[in-house]
Parts: sequence; structure tokens; C-alpha cells
Amino acid sequence: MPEATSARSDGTRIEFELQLYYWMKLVRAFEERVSRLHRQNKIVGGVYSGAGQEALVTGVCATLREGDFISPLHRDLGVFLVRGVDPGRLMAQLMGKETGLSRGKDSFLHAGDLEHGIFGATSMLGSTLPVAVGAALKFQIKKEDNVAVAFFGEGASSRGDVHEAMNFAGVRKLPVLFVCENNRYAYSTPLEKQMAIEDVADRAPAYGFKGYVCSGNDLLAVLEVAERVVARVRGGEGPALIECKTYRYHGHSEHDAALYRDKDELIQWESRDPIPRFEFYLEKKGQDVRRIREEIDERVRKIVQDSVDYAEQSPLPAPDEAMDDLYATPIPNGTGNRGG
Amino acid sequence: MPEATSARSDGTRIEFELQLYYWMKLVRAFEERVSRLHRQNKIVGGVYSGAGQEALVTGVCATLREGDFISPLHRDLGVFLVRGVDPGRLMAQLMGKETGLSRGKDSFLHAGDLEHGIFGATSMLGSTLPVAVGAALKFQIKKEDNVAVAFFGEGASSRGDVHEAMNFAGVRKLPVLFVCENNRYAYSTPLEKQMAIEDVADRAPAYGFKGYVCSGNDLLAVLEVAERVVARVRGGEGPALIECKTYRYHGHSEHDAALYRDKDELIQWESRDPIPRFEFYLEKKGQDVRRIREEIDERVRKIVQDSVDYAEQSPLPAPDEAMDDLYATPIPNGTGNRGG
Amino acid sequence: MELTYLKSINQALHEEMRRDENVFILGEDVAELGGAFKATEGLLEAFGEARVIDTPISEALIVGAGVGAAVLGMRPVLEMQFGDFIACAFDQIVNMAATLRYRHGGKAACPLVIRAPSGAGIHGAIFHSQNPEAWFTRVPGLKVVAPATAYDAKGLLKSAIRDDDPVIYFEHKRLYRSIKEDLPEGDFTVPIGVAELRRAGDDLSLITYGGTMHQSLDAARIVEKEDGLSVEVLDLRTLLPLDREAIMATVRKTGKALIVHEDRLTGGIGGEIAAIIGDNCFEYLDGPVRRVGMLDTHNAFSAPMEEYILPNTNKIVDAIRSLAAY
Amino acid sequence: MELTYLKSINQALHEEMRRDENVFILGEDVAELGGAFKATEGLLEAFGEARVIDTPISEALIVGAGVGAAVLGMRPVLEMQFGDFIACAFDQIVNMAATLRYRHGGKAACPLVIRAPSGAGIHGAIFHSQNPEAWFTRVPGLKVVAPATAYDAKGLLKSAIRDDDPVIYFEHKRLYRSIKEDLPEGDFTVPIGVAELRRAGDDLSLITYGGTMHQSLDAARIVEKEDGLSVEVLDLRTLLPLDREAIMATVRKTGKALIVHEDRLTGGIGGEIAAIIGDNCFEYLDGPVRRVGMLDTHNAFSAPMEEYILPNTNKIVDAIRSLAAY
Ligand SMILES: Cc1ncc(C[n+]2csc(CCOP(=O)(O)OP(=O)(O)O)c2C)c(N)n1
Ligand SMILES: Cc1ncc(C[n+]2csc(CCOP(=O)(O)OP(=O)(O)O)c2C)c(N)n1
Ligand SMILES: [Mg+2]
Ligand SMILES: [Mg+2]
Repeated sequence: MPEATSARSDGTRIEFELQLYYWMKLVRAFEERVSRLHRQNKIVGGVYSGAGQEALVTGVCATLREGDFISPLHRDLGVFLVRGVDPGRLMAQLMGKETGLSRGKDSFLHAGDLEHGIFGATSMLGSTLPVAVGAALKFQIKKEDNVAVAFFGEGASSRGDVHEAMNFAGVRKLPVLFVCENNRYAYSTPLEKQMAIEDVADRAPAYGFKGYVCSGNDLLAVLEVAERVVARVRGGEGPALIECKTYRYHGHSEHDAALYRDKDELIQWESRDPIPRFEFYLEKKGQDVRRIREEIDERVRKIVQDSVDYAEQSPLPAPDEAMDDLYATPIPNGTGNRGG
Repeated sequence: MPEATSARSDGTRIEFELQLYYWMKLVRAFEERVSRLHRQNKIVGGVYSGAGQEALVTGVCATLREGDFISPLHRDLGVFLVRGVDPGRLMAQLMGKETGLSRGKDSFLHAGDLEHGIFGATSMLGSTLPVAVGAALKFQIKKEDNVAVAFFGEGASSRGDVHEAMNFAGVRKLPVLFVCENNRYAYSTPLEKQMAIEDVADRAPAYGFKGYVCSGNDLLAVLEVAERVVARVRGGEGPALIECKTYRYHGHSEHDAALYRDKDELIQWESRDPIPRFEFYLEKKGQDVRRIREEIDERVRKIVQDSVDYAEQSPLPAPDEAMDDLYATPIPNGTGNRGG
Repeated sequence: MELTYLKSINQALHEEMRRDENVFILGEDVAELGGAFKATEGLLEAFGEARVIDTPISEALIVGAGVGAAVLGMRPVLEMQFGDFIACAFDQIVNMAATLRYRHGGKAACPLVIRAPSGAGIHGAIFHSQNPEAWFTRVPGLKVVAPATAYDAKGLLKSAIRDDDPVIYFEHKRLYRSIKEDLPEGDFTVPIGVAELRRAGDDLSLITYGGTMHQSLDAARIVEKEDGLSVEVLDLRTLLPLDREAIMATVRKTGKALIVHEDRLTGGIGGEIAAIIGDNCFEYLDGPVRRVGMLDTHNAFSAPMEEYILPNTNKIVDAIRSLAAY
Repeated sequence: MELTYLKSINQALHEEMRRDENVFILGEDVAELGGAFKATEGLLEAFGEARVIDTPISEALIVGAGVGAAVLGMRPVLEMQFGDFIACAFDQIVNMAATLRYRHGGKAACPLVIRAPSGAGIHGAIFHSQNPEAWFTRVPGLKVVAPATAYDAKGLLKSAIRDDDPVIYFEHKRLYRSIKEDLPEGDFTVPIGVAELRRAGDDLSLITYGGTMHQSLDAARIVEKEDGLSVEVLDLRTLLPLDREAIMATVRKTGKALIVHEDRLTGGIGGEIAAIIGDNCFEYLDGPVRRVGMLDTHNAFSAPMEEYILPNTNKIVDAIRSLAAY
């Protein structure tokens, strides 16, 4: 699967757009399979579906390069796929298999793949923003023209770490892009109980940089602003914040029936689904969407099925691997209680 | 010494203004004596002079009532005096005496006097803002028309706790006033290395409330904005932020020669000293300032000297008092290591 | 009637909020949702949104605001959605709350409770399985409790709410629905600082709390049946202050001590307990003081690893046998 | 030539920054001011503002940014202006940094150093005197060192900077200017995880580190002169991982163990050490394992109280005598 960057350079615009469409479809299909696997108890622990938020993840990642640093949030399965992480290894990660990104050490998306520039978050929301700022600091110190991108939810925006990160990024004019996925809820807590302002983007000026708002369900809108803003950040104009208004179709996690939302709201947002919307655009552009869809559905179905097969056939970690990967520089005598 | 509130109600305007003048003089005289006592090694540990910042402390506190909650910052000796804390007990606090506010438990201003509505801060800057917000939450829950006032430095504004506090205050429309003492430096770190904006007050809109900027060295200006804003906060209109531009004459602490500042800057700010400025105003109002100054100097000299005498004659705490005041509800068997 | 551990927590909150109007709830998703685990279910309906308050994702604010309300006479019950997130409020707990009375020269109090759902064994992985208690049991000014039964869950929560000091209340997630108990009608409390002897025995003292208490009892039954060993089981219930008298009494009686906790072995409170025993019971000891705890690693997600690192009944049985045979 | 403990830290920073251009400094007032204690003095002039960076007052940012730079191959040396403020960065240390390699399945490293000026005895009061080490010695993935001599201060800081894991480096404020030493010319390091025997003896093993190491040596000399007691003094130097071999070796040799630290007794690392000894040296012990530590309270400000709660040479002498007489 080609990376965004390569797709940009050697492809024509339409090829690129078809690639974007493919990614959204792949992510959606992968998400839905993951939810099903959770119902089937093949994926245990917390599962956080990003279904409905594919456009913003795809649009932002499509503007990035190799060498850029990304910290996704807990729903950003799409980041992994669009950045070219092998779907099989990703599925293995979710199933806690030896072949997963964390080798079974942590669950769901608490795992990174630095080869693809993806940093593995902790559960503590907002805590990754200082880390992304540190990556940007490295780029600045070393005069590299990479950017760091930190995805965060509007809920995470309430954490103190987010403030400290944005403030320092502003002071040092660091090459970091903050992307807020505003899906209107933090678990059960609606926007109005989280902040007394309309747009998280309005926080940016308080740190001396610009904030942008866009429809996170409109791939073209996301792409337009992301290309513009990423270029600026990469060009040394300092940090920026893009807020993408979006919505999660599922509950906070697959355990959550989301009774705190009303049906109409969900329906309204489903009517803004990024995929049909983009198909409509491709049609306008004279593409034979029906054919393309069928072809891509088939391709995607196979990739997802292969990833499940790969993950299911992958071994679980050996029990005592729990003691590995603690230290890069081994310690004399080990620690106290190592079992075995 | 009458409290601001009483002074407000039963005094005429001019009596009130003379009271304010008296407070500034008292605070300044107390500050300078404290610095001298530190040089004489009669006050050990960190000493943080607020000389130069008397006007804003006096102006803000003068608008408050009994029952209001105040968390001062580490230089706000004035808060204690204007709120009517006995100068002797305050001096005893700085000397670590038994009769001090913390009974020798903590140094300098890390001690409160809740009888006068003053909360004792920890050293961790910014950490008191969530506490002030909690006090305001109590006022809201109990439908009391008190306000909480949190003083903080522009340096402390970079702490995550400040963000979490302001955001929640905005969401709940809590009766809390945030007062930023912007004296341009956090220890050696100048404004431009702390934030990429001009005014800390510009943070307020990011939390859904209003921010005001005033000259913190102009008592009348502070008073004007504070009276207006405190009335609104008390009236249930939600939180507000007042930023007072000011300057500390001394180093960060008495140990700090402040070589990171240039002389001209200091001279400029000394020329904005709040006391002569207010004397000039009183003159314009036809007051015999010369007479008043002499009389107040004498009064203040005596109060400060008495406070020193009281503190010096006060006993040090008994060694084993270090084990007191840990718990309000005594614990069975005590803890492990209680000495004695 | 029969109540689960979780329901008994919920019931304690209902009863205390009814008893004292200064008690209120502050946390994430505690109001309409009733908490991620439903511990605060029904409180919003019963007491209204002035006393059951959802916050943004701001753990430091939750604790700090609790302190501000507490010094003014309120009794906030603060929820960490998962105990793991308590690290985000660390300064507010160990510096702001723990030293409050001290730095006010005894002229202030900080009556708040922090509820922290903790513990492993539910595939929670690194950040939803932690046992943070030992970070706090070294901080004077705090009190720390960790109930293992539904009765204690209710009684200790009531004591914590009525206590005038900051109390951290660790509730074990694995126990929420896995244990049930008939609770007496009406109001009762369990005193803070007092351990409970769950089982009398002569051969060995097993000292434990929280998540491993039931595994310890099971292990004691097994070795009694299979080896004829008589094991005394002490449930600490409170971790700060420790019930030193009870610890010393049981060890002096049996002469052998095995300390069991789900927290990591190195740096867990078992070390402090072993030190107390080694210093105060030296002449009574017929064998080394042994500990069973989680291996010194993080809470790995994948089942085989999670199983491998956590204490369980078999590991406790083995430890009892080897110590008894000493 | 003779270097103070403080100067040796400063020199190590100069040398490591010269040796490796990936090393950089991040903290409050570290650049123009050269740090509140002057530990980073001259670095700005020598290496420029791209590598010696003042931050706003944002401890969580300092550590978090260090992590971000470290995973990309930099070697940040982060300063907490006072060790006490490390509580404000707690989550970034114990969750973000400590689990980083683990949750990346071993395919990432986090080579950073956190310098934390800690310790009491300078009228620093509650928030400028703390000894936070035991909050971290229970967290796998971290390493924790606490040098007691100028030589170790330099050698351990170099090892910490070259180490590929997050290392918390506790430097004792009271030692900054109070101890001097002739250091060898040129580059040298002190290995992490290896304790140092400061004094050989037969009657009793005194196990200590950091601030109380010199008091312990003084006490050992006093009891030798006045009581003819031969005390062996082990300086741990590294607190995570503990040098278990060295601890067991000295206790097995002398049969008596006294653990001394300035940190609070309850919950200090002494408990863990006593537990290791009690478990592994039971048959060698001729007396109870004893501990000397700060009393279980906060760092009171006023001189009589500060004096009362802290360990000192006399208290150590008394403890040695009573244990020796056992
Ligand atoms: C510091 C912290 N507190 C609480 C939680 C529990 N939690 C997990 S996800 C979540 C809601 C997150 O909302 P948001 O940031 O908007 O992201 P979304 O789930 O809506 O995509 C909460 C409260 C957490 N993970 N971290
Ligand atoms: C969390 C925290 N970090 C660092 C410090 C050390 N420190 C004490 S005062 C100070 C500067 C404070 O600046 P500001 O908030 O502007 O107040 P000012 O001293 O200028 O009045 C610093 C860095 C601290 N007290 N707390
Ligand atoms: Mg959200
Ligand atoms: Mg300042």
C-alpha cells in the first residue's frame, strides 16, 4: 500500500483522490470488522470505534511525509492504515498477539510504530501533546523540515498538559500541528459541559498561533486546510491548530450504548457521512463510482479478511515475555521480582 | 486595623482612600523591614519581596468582603495585612515562630489564615487556582454571594492547573476572579520566553469569560476595574480575569541579584511607583499629604516595630510539634515513625 | 439483602448524601452516565445537578476543586474514572491536600474522599489495571483504604466521607460484580485504621488486602484441606495508617509471615510491612518474611502475560507451602 | 583539581554536551541564569540557545517534550528547579516515559535524564526539602540514582546521559557546596546499578545513600573510636535497580543491618531493602533489621522541628549502638 507522500508525488490528482477514497473505505471496513470481532469476543478490552471520523484522519495524514511524527488518539485506527502500517500487524495488535505492534504488551491503539512515524500513546488523554511538541523541538534543533502532528479529542483539550504543550509550542514557534477531533462528546459529557466556547480552535490565539475550523466529515475541506496549514508549519511559520467538527457513530467504547445522545442527532450526522459525500464528488468528476466502489469493496474485503486470518493465526506471546522490553540498556542483577 | 469592607461601608470616600494609602504604606514598610531582617539572618529560607506591587494587592482586596476566599501568591504579603491579619503574627510566621500562622510549620507565605479568608498556598505555582475554583463551587452550591479570588503570576499562568481551573470555572459560571500579577519575569525568565501573546488577559476569552488589563501600579485604575468586575462576579455573571501590569523591585528572591534585567527597566518602573502616584492624587484632592505622610509613617513604623518585637519575643515551636497538625481525625496507633 | 461490592458503594453514596447535604460528587461522567462503572448511578436523579457534577477531563482540577470546597466545610467525593489517572492529579493530592492542615498550623481541615477504581485481572492492560496505593501510603496527612468485601466497601466509604482528613479509597474493579454479601439494614461504618482477622490459624500469618484477599482465603482453605496447614489471614483494610498492632500480634502468634498484594512486589506496601515485622517481631520469627506480589513489570495486556505476572490462588498456595515447610 | 559536588555536575554536563551533540538542556531558568543552583552555568555560552533552553513554568511539558525528543534520538537532560516540583510531572514520568519502550514492544527507547535537586537540612521547608525517590523506585522502566560524592555525581550523571532509558538523577542540595573532592582528569563514568562499599567492617552493615551517606561515615568513625565497633558502610548510589548482591553480601558478612536514609521512614526505600534482607538473609541475621529515616511528617520549617525530624550523625550513632548491643 503506497504511502500518502508517494501517492502525492508520482500520482496525478485523480489517482490521489481515488487513493484517499480507498483509504476511507479501508478504514471504515476495518473499523466495522473490529467492532464485530469485539462482539465475538475475539478482541477483548476497550475498543474505541472511529467510524464516522475517517475523512479527517485520511485528509490530514495524506498531507504528511515520511519522517513526520504523529501521535494519534485512541480512535485513530485510520492513522495506522493510512500511514501504511501492515493491516495484519494492526489486527494482531488489537488481538494482543505476538505479531502486534506492542507484541501483546498493551491493548488496542496504545502502541506505536515509529518506523511509520507513529507514536504510541498512553491512556492519559492529552499527555501526548507535550510529546509531539518535543518531537517538533527535535526537528527545530536539528533544522529538519519535518512536522509533528498531535491528534486530540475536544475532551482531551481540557487537560493541563494540552495547555503547557500549546503554550511552549507558541513560544518557540515549533513545527507542530494540533488536530482537534471535535466529535461533541467526551464519553457521556457533551460539549457544553466541557467548555464555555464554541470552537476549540479559539484557544490557538491564546498561544500566539492560528486556529482553523473545518468540517471533519468533508474530505475535500479537510484536505484543503491541511495542505495549506501543514505547508506553513513545515515552512517554519510556527504551530497551528485545526479543529475538525465530526461525530462518532458508535458509543464511546463498544461497551457504551450511548443513551446520553438522542437518535436524531445520530441520524443527522450519519447523513453527513464522509464516504457517500466523497463518492458524490467523484461522480461529479465523471468517475464510474459504481465500478470503483465494487472494485475497492472487494479489495478492502480481502485485505481486512487477510488481516484477520493473519492475526488469528499469529501466536500469543509467551507468558514470560511480560518481563521483556522494560529496558533498552540492560540492568545488572535485574529487578527484584522477575518470576520464572 | 479596620477591614476593607468595614472601611467601605461606614467611611466616606476620602476616608476610604486614606485607608488605602495607609495600607500601601504599611505593606511597603513591612516588606522593606522583612528584606532587612533577611539580610540580618533573622528570617531564613526564601524571601520574596512584593515591593512595587502594593497597589494591585491593596486595590483588589479593598473590594472584597468578609466571607470571600482569597489565595495569594508567594509575594502577596499585602493580602495578609489588608485583610487584617495581625502584623505580629505575620512577622512571627516569617520567622518560623510558634505564634506564626503555620506555627512554624512552613516558611514565608506558605501559610493561610482562613479566619480572614486567606488560603495557604503550596509552593507549586498555579496549583491554587483549582482550589479557588473549588471554593467558588461551594459558594455556588450553597447559593452564597461570596467570591473567590485567585492571585497568580504571569509565570504561573503556564501551568496546566491554571488551564483546568479556568476552563471549569467558565463551564460552571463560577464566582471566581483570577488576578494575574504580570511583573514581566518568572524568576529570570522574561515574558517573551513564557508566552507568545502580549496579555495574559487574552486567555480569558478562550474560557468563555472576560479578561481586563490595567496598570497594577495605579491604585485608582485597579480599584475602578476591581470594583466593577468583582460586583459582576458576585452578581453571578461568572468568572473574570484581571491582569495587572506591574514590576517587582527586588530580585525573584532576596538571594537573586536579578542581573538578567537591565537598570533602565528598573528605573522606569520605579518612576511608576504606586505610592507617590497616589500621594499626587491626594494632593490634587486638596489633602495635606505632607502631614498625612508623616503621621502614617509614624503609625506604620510603630506597627512594624511592634510586629518585629512581638515576633522576636515569641517562642520557637517545641521540636516535637513537628508531629502535630497532620490529621484532624486522629489515627489509631499513630503512624510508624513518630520519634520521641 | 444481597449487595454486590459495587452496589454497596453506590448505596453508601446515596445514604451519605441523604445524611449530610455537604456531601457532593465531582468527577467525569458521574452524573447522567452514573459513572463508567455505575458507582454513582441514581445520584443525579436523587440529589440534582448542584451536588452531582460532571467535570471536563481535568483530574488536577477535580482534586484541587475538592480541596477548595473541603476547606470551606463541604465533603466532596471525587471520582477518578480509573485509578490509573490519579497520576494526573498527583501534585494536588500529595502536596496540596496532604499538607493542608499542617501548613495551616492545624487551623484547617480537608475532608475529602478520592474514589479510585483500581486493580488488574480484567484485561485492562497497562493503563486500566494499576494499583497505585503505595504512592500514597508514604504521604503523611493522607489516609488510604482498600476494602475487600461489600461490607467494608460500604462501611469504609461512609467512614471516609465522615472523616475530616483526605482519604483515598481504592475500590477493586474485579470485585465490583464478582462478590455479593448480605448487608445489615441501616447505618453502619467500618473504622479507618483497623485491620480485620478473616481467619484464625496457628502455622502461618497471611497478611493481605483488596484484590488478593479472596485468593488468600481460598489458598488458606486449600492448604488446610490438602496439607492440614492452619493459616491465619489478616485483611488490612486500611493501608495508611497501618494497623501495626494487628500485624505484630498475628506474626507473634504464628511465627511466620507471608504478605500478599496485587500491587507490584518491589515498592509495594509489602516491603514496609516486612520491615515492621523484621524490626518488631525478630525473636518470634521461625522463618523469613516472604512476599507475593505482581512481578516487577507493567500490566501486560495479552492474557498469557497478564496471567503470568499477577498473583493468584496457586501462587499463594505454593508460597504458603514453601514457607510452612521452612 | 578539587571540585565541589555542584561543580562536578556542571562539568559532567559540559563534557557530555561537547561529546554528543544530541545532548541538550531543557528546564526553567537553566539558560541565562544557569539554573537556580548554577548547575547549568556556562552551558548557554558554550552551546547556544538551541541546546540550552529555558521553558515556561511547565513541568509536565518539560518531561513530555523530553520524551518526544528522546524517542527521536536526542538525549535531553531535564531540570526540575526543585525536586519537589517533580510531582507536577508525575504522569509524564511514571506513565509516559516509564512504559514507553514496553508499549512499543521494545522497538523504541527513551534516553532522557531528569535532574532533581532534592533533600532537606537547608531550611527549605515543606516544598523545598522533599526526598521523592521512593515514588519512582517502584516503577519498572525507570532508573533512579542518588550520588553522595562529587566523583559519583559526575560519573553517574555521565552514565545517566549515555544510558538508553529514562534516568531520574537525585542530587542532594545540602551536598552542593559542602563537599569537595579531587577528581581524575579526563572522562570517567560510574556504572548504574552498582553499590560502593565505603568502609569495611565486621560488626554491622550500614546501608545508605545520598544525603545521609556522610553522616553515616561520621557515625561509623565515632563508634569505632568510642565503642571499638567495626561498621561496614554500603553506599547504594543507585536505587533502581538495587544492587541486591551487594546488600546481601554485606549483611551475610556482618549479620546485622541498619538502613539509613533522609527520606521519610514509612514508605521510604528502606522498607524494600529490609524486606529483601529479611527474605534472603534470614539465617545470617543476629538481630532485627533496623531503619533510621525522617520522622513520618512533612519537612517542617522552623529550626527546632527540622532538626528534630531529620536523621543526623547522633541518631545514627545511637541506632548503631543499640543494634550492636542486641
Ligand atoms: C486523563 C484521562 N482521564 C480520563 C480518561 C477516561 N476517558 C477515556 S476516553 C474519554 C473521553 C475522551 O473524549 P475526547 O477527548 O473528546 O475523545 P473521543 O473519545 O470523543 O474521541 C475519557 C474521559 C482518560 N483516558 N484519560
Ligand atoms: C510548579 C513550580 N515550578 C517551579 C517553581 C519555582 N519558582 C518559584 S517562583 C518562580 C517564578 C514565578 O514567576 P511568576 O509566577 O511570574 O511570579 P513572580 O515570582 O514573578 O511574582 C519559579 C519558577 C515553583 N514554585 N513551582
Ligand atoms: Mg470527543
Ligand atoms: Mg512574574
